Amino acid sequence: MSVSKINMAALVRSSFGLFKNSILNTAIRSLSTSKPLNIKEIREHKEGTKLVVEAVSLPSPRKDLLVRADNIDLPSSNCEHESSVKEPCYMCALGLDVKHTDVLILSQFVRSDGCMLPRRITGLCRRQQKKIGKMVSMAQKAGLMINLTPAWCKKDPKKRKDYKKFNTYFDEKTIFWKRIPDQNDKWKR
Amino acid sequence: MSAFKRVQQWATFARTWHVFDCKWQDPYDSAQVIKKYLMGLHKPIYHPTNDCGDVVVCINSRDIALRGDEWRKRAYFHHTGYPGGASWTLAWELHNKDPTMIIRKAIYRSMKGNLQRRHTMERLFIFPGEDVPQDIMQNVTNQIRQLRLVPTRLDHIPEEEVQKYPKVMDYPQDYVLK
Amino acid sequence: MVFLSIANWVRSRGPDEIWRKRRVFKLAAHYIGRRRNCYSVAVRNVHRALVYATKARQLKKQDMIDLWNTRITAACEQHNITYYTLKEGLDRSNIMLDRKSLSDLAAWEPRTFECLAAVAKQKIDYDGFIDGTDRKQPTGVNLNLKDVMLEAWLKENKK
Amino acid sequence: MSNKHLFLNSGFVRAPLQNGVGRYVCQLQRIVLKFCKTHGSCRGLRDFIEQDLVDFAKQNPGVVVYLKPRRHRGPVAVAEYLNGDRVWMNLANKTHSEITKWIEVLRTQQGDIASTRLRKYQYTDHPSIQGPWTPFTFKNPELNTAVLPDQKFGANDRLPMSATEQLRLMFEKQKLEEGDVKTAE
Repeated sequence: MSVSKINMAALVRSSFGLFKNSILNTAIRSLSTSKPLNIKEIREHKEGTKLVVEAVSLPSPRKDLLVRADNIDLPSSNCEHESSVKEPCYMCALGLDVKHTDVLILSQFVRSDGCMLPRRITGLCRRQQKKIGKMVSMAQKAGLMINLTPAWCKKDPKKRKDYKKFNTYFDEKTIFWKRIPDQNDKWKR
Repeated sequence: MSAFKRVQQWATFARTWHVFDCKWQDPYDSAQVIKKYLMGLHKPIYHPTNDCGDVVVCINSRDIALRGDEWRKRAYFHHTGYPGGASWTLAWELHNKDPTMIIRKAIYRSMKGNLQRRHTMERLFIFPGEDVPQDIMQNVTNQIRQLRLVPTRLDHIPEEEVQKYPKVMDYPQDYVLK
Repeated sequence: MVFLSIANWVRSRGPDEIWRKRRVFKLAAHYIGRRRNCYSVAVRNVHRALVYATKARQLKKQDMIDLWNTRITAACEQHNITYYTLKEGLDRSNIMLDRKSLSDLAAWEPRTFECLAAVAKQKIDYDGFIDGTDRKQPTGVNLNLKDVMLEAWLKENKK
Repeated sequence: MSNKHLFLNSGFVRAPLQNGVGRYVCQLQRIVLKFCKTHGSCRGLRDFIEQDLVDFAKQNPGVVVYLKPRRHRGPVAVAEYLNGDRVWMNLANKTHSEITKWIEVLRTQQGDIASTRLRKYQYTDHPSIQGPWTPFTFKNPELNTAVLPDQKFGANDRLPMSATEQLRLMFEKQKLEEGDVKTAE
C-alpha cells in the first residue's frame, strides 16, 4: 500500500516536473515564476537647498550567482522535515554540511557589521536559522570574519584580550544538544 | 653478519626526523598522532623493546587551537609539595607563560607512564614559531600531516573572489542594503 | 575404640617428604637467597610463580595479537587504508591470511603487503563497501575545479 | 611440571658454516665407549663392539674411537664434537639395535643439541626476498627535494570536501545545466 503511494507520489512529481520543464524550456529564461528580486538603496543628494533622500529599487547583485536545489537534480536532499508536504527551505534542500570555517557561505547571512540577518530576511527555516546564527557567532569568535565587525572592534584577532587572543575552533555537533529525557517524567515518554 | 646485512639493518632502524606544523591544530588530538611517531608505532617493525622511535619537531606551537571554551575552562594543576602549595593555571595563562607547554604536556600525557616515556620525550622538539635552529631543521626529511585544515580568514580572501563566490541567500525585494 | 597412632601421624608426613620438597626446590632453583633454600619461603614463591605462568599462557597470546595489530595498523597507514578495511577486503577476496602472516609480510616483504592492500582496496571499491573510517576519501586540498567539472559533464552527456 | 628450561642455553636451529651444503664435515671428533666385560647391562654394547665397531671406524675415518673397558660399571658413550661440546650418554640395558641407532645419532648431530632450548623451530639466513621494510621503502620521492615545512605535505588531504567547495561545484553544475537547456532548444 505504502509502496504504491510512494510510487504514485513520485509519478505525480515527475510528471509535474516534466510539465514545469516543458513550460520553462520553451519560455525565455529571464522569465521566472517569482518576481525578479530587487533591492533598495537609499540615496541622498542635494538639489539646491533641498536634501533629497530617495529609495531606489535595484536588481539584486546576487541574482546571477544564486544556487538553488531546483536547478540541480540532487540525488536526495537530506532534509529533516517530518512532513513531506512542507517545502524544505533552500538551505535544507541544498543539503550542504556547512561548518563554521566556511566563511564564504556564512558571510552571506550577515550585515556588514557582522550581525546575523533576521529570519524574515534570510527566509530560512527555524532550524537552519538557528544553526547558521550559531555558526556565524562561532566564526566571529574564531576571528575568521574579523572584517565584518563593528568599527570599534580590533581588526586583528591576536590583539584581543586574555584567552580571546588564542586560536579557537568549534565543533558543530555542539549546536543542537540532544534532549535528554527526564527519568521521572513518565507521562511524556 | 655480512656487510650487506649490516647496512640493511642500519637502514631498517634508521631514525627519521619529522616536522609537524601545529598551526590551528588541537594539541590533544595531534598528540595522539605525534605519539605514534615518537614511539615508533608507525613502523611495521615496532616492538616495545626495540628502539625505533623517530624524532618530531613541532613548529608554530603558539598558534595551536583549542576547542570551544577550553582556553578558559581547562586548568593545569601543580603542587609544590608544601602545604597550601597547590595551584591551578588556566590553559590560556599557561600558554601566555610558555607557548610550548600545552602541547608538550598533551603529548606527555598521551603516552603510557613507564620508564621509557621520559626518554621518548627527549626526542621531541617544540618551537613556538617558525624559526627553528638550522642544525635541527637540516635533519628533517618528512612532514606529518595535520589533522585539521587551517581555516582561511575572510579578509585574507581577495575581494573579487568573495564577490564572485556563488550565493545561497538572496535579499528580499524591499531590503535596504546596509 | 582407641586411636593410639593418630598422635604419631600428626608429625609424620610420610617417607616421601623429601621428594615432595625436592619437587618444589627444583622449581625454585633459579631463585636467590632464602627463596631457594628455605622450603616454606620457596613454596610460597613457587606457587605464585606457577599462578603467573598459568595466566601468562593466555596473556602471551593476547600480547602477540596486540603487537601484530599494531604492526599491521602501522603498515596499513602507509597505504592509506585502515586495518578493518584491509581485513574486510582480503576476506571478501578469499585471501585468508592471519595477523601473524600479515605482520610478517609487512615487515619482511613490504611489496607483497602493498599488493595485498591494493587488492583489498580494489575489492572494497568493487563491492561498494565503505566503512565509517574510510569514508574520508582523499580529496585533494587544491581541488582543481575544471577537472572535477569535466568529469561531471562527461557523465551527464553519457546518460 | 617441567623446569628443564631453567638452566638451558637457548639457541637457534643452525648448521655451522653451512655444513651439508656442497660438502659435509663430520662434527663428531671423538667417541669413547666405556663398558664392562661381564656386566649384564653392557650386553648390547658388547654386541655392538663385536659386530659393528670395526665397520663404524672404517666408515668414519675422521672419528677417533676409544674403547675403555672397566670392571663392574655401566656402559657409557661419551662423544666429543668439533665445537667443544661433550655429550655423555648412558647405554645401560640398551639392545644392540638401539645402540646402533644411538651411535648414529651421536655421529650425525653437530653438537650438544639436546641441551639447548630452541627459541624457534625454524631458521633462515635469508628472511626476506624483497628486502625488509625500511623507513625509506614507501617514501614519496618528492620529499627528497621539498623544502619542509611545506603546506603541500603538511595539510590533511583525506577530509571530506568542504561545503565551500561543494557549493562552488553545484554552481558550476547549475551553469552547465542551463547551458544544456539552451542547446536543447
